[in-house]
Amino acid sequence: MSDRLTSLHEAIEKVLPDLDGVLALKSGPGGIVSPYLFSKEHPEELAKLAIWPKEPVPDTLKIILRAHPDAKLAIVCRGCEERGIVEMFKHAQLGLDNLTLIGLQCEKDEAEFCRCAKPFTVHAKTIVGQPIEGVADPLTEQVSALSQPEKLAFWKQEFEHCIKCYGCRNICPQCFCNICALEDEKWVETGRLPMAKPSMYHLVRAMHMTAKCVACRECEETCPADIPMAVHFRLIARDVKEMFNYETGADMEQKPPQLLVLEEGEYDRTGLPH
Amino acid sequence: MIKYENVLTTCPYCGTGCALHLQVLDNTLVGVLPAKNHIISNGGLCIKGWNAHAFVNHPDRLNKPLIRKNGKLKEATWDEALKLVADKLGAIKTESGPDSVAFLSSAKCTNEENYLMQKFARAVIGTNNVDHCARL
Amino acid sequence: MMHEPKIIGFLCNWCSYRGADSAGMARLKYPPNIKIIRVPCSGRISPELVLRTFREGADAVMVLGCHIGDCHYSTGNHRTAKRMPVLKKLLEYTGIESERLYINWVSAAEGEKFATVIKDFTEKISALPPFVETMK
Amino acid sequence: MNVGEVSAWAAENLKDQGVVVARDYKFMCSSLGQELIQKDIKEQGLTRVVVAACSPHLHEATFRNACSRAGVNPYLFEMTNIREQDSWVTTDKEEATKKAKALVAAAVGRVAYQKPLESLLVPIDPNVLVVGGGIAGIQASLEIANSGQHVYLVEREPSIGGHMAQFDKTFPTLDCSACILTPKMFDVGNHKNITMLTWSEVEKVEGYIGNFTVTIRKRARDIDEELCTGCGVCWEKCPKKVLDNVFEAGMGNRKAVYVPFPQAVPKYPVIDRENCTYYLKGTCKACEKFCPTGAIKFNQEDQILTVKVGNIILATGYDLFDSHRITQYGYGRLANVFTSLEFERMSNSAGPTGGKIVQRDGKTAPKVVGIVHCTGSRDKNYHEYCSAICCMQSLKFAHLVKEKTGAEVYEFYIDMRTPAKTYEEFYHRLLEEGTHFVRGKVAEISDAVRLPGEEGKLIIQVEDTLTGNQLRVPVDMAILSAGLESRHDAKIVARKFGISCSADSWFIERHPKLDPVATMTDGVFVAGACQGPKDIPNSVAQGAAAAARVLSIIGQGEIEIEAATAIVDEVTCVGCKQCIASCPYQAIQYLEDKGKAYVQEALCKGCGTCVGTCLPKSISLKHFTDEQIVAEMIGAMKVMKSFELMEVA
Repeated sequence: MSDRLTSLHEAIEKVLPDLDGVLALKSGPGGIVSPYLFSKEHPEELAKLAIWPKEPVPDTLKIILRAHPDAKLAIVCRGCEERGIVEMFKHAQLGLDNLTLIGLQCEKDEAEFCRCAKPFTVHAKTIVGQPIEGVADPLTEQVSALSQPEKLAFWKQEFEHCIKCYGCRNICPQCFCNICALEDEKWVETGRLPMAKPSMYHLVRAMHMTAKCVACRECEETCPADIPMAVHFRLIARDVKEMFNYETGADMEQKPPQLLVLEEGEYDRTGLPH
Repeated sequence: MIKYENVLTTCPYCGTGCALHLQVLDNTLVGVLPAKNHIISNGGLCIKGWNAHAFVNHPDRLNKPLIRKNGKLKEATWDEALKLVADKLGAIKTESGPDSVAFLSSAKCTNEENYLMQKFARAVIGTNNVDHCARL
Repeated sequence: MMHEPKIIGFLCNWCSYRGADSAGMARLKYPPNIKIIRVPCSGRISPELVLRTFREGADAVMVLGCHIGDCHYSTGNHRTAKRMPVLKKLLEYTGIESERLYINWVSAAEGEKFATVIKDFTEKISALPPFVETMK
Repeated sequence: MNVGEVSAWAAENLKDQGVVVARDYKFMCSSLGQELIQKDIKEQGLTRVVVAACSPHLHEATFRNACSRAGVNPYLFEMTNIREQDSWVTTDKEEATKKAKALVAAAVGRVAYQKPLESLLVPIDPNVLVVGGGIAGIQASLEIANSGQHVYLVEREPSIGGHMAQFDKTFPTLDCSACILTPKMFDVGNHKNITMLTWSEVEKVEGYIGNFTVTIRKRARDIDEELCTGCGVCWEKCPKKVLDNVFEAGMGNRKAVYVPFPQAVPKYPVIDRENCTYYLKGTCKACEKFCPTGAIKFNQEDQILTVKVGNIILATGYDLFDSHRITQYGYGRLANVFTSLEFERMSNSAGPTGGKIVQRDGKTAPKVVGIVHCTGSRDKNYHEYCSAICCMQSLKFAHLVKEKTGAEVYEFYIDMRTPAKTYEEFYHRLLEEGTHFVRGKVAEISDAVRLPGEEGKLIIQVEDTLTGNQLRVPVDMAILSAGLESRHDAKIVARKFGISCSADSWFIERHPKLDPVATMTDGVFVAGACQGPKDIPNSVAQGAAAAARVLSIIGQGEIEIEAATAIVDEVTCVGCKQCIASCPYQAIQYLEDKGKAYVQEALCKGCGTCVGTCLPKSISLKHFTDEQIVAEMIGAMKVMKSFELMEVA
């Protein structure tokens, strides 16, 4: 058992008796990992505690909390998952009063797998593992360095592979709407494959990820066509940071910028005409 | 006690054999999660797999056979239904010969079910008209 | 390659639409390519509407509102100023010419500005290939 | 454009869109045209009407009413603009015709999705809030109070009166400012229908036309208003002298307990806690000791009042341009450079010099005086606009200087603007009085001597643009005719009341010509200089005009509010609260029990910003739904695409 897994085990054991459950990952048949709510009634199940591959636990948390809004839970979350929880909190999708965050710090190979700039938690009081620096995102750099026609060619090719499984939407911790614009004929040609040309599916989704994407890359991971859609989200997140000084998951009080009035100096950074 | 778990299973829709987790909250099926480190589907699913849970408890799902009588569908027992199918198939075979019947099976079925289907076609009805959805 | 571009303009009711009226009252001429859709406030325009307009085959979309500080709804256009630049960036990142989405502020008194803006913009878009062609 | 062709085309090509009849009629807005529409509605059983004509800003209401009279809900009418936005702006006739077809198709596409709407009627609370007790606010308050309605007049300073109370004479009649103002102030103070709240500020405004709830902070005066008789013993006995930067424009002193000027209304003083010895050192209380009625109450607390009103008039006035900003004019550096307000106080017989016009030393009368127009106005570096009052004010100064000191007076002006009744005559009077007029913008005022005769003088450097000569005019005193600018906190106030400011932070009126005192926010009106620079007569006129507008609303008893408001689909709303943050009017509430958003219809102004924000599109704006806008866009696109195909073929 790795050090991190041992520490996590201990951290969960410590809080488990006082809670209705701890949401973490469990190794199942064939070593296949999935989210699981460990309970004080069955502490022995912690023997099957797992940490990799990561799973969209904020989404699972939301499912549990919708049925049990007053449950006292803890969740084992990585940096991206913590950001996901914070953004869901900011969108009134869950409360944090009864929630304990156990921050699991990613290791370098994990961060590199996710091309993650922030593989660490910032809000969790209990920390497991050593926080490390973010890593570069070579793919995003590579795509953003392409010329305009090259970019278009790149994305046309990627989008051509899309089978509209809606997996990217389904797995996203920030896609919690009851109905979805992507299923509305007004915005996306629904029920038709191959994708229309042009199709706005991925662009509508990218716009909906503005100031919302927490860079967990679950969408890319679940995509059967391996479309690197997080590249879009990350480039936009960079702009939102530059223009409006907003980062998802950072400040619990800060509201998404596109909802609010312009602050001093913001207009000048939008590139709009004077 | 709140109970949340994921039950690993295989997608019922086609022959690919994607693995998926059925999300079970308090013994109720609430959703589907792909299985990340599964050798076949590698964390991906298609739109059918993603919605594989949706029909299970759907109010429109048929639980019992229906037989149309006087233009209206009415609930029937399995014995009644099977007898009706057997009678009709027998009648068609007698009237128009075994090759007037075709058998269409599915990649969604198990190997055993598919074996039984072709055996029934060949041995009982007497035709080689057997096909399945994966060729569509 | 020059062509007749198809342009849809979303104009706020209080400033830009009246600005377009002012251009008319002053009999200022501009190309007929733009078809104006009146909305209460530029803040009403969601990115989805712009994207749908492109999907429908528009070569360019204009969003015109009141000058910042002059919004009829006080700060509706602040949201435009924060939403639309992001959409422009997204177009750019996708390799779509971001100039196909044009945002500017035209007051009710600025008929001349309106006519100039439309003239220059139509000319600029004429020089681009038809949007739908580029997406094939 | 060939309108007949458009009409025939629509009848033929838009049949499948539901077009039953298409007509070409030249004067559709005339009563005959309207009757034509009504006849078609009745005879053909029409349920929707589209008119392609001029701008909807001109005649949408006309046609909506026509439809309504024929039994079709006004919101089932759509107007498309083929005149201002097509035939008048398109050179090629054929192109204009094509564009009209696209616009008609768009309107027809849209109208099919339009839904009937009913306007909401809300009762009007007859009470009125007037903010600002200057001459505009005073006039408005009196007009309303005299009609029998109740007014809450809120004033930030200890007394009402505003800038007008500071002036000496008023142009062009040279009436004593105080003499004509103080009776009105007295009337306000004693009016049974006016609740005067001085030393008070509006903290919060909630609600909408007819039903505003206003929170007002009444700052502690440290005076018991019930007991105080205004006898003045307290400020006589107060040992602490304070430089009066507000009323006396820094030219004179007041005490730590004070009324700003003798005729102040109300008569009660305030204790200036920042300067009062008791508050600074803990001892003194001279005022308390000598007060014959025991009205001094130290450590009083601010009161928070909540009042309900149906309409609001903002008359918050202006700030004077800060002349320090133009460093080359030397104000603050060169002793004998005065601002216009300083001059007003000096010239006022109740002012710090007892009405004597003297140099900064307090005794020397000037022999030559230069008056500099457009200080901070008509200048791209400061304010591009004309402050409207400076020319007349400067002429008045010249007259007063001449009258009181016999000094030579130079007026340095860019253009002489005297556009009101008897103003030009006043200018002529000044010309005859021998005032020197130099047309040119002053470049610099300095004390650097270059030529003989300049010693001890201020030298005004200017190009006389009529002769083209550079002049150096030595003067003893320079008066900067400072421009007016919007209040430093105008933007904050505007946001508080839900109205807009121009780039220069003047409040924006609903229409610059036809609706100069209303704002885009129903129930909020503006009067006086807060809307833009103006003189006393115009401020009074606006005060009265705003009062008339308010009274006409009160007279209606109830008022129709916008029907095209936003609405939440509770089934699909996920309660993410994004729309709530994006609403400029705080019109959206969060229903805690349901976890859903809810639009308070009466507060919603129908901008649709929330719709642009809502990701699942659970919120929609009536009359501007996504279906309607998309159908309109598709209508136009289809026609454009079909013409393109024809050209290719």
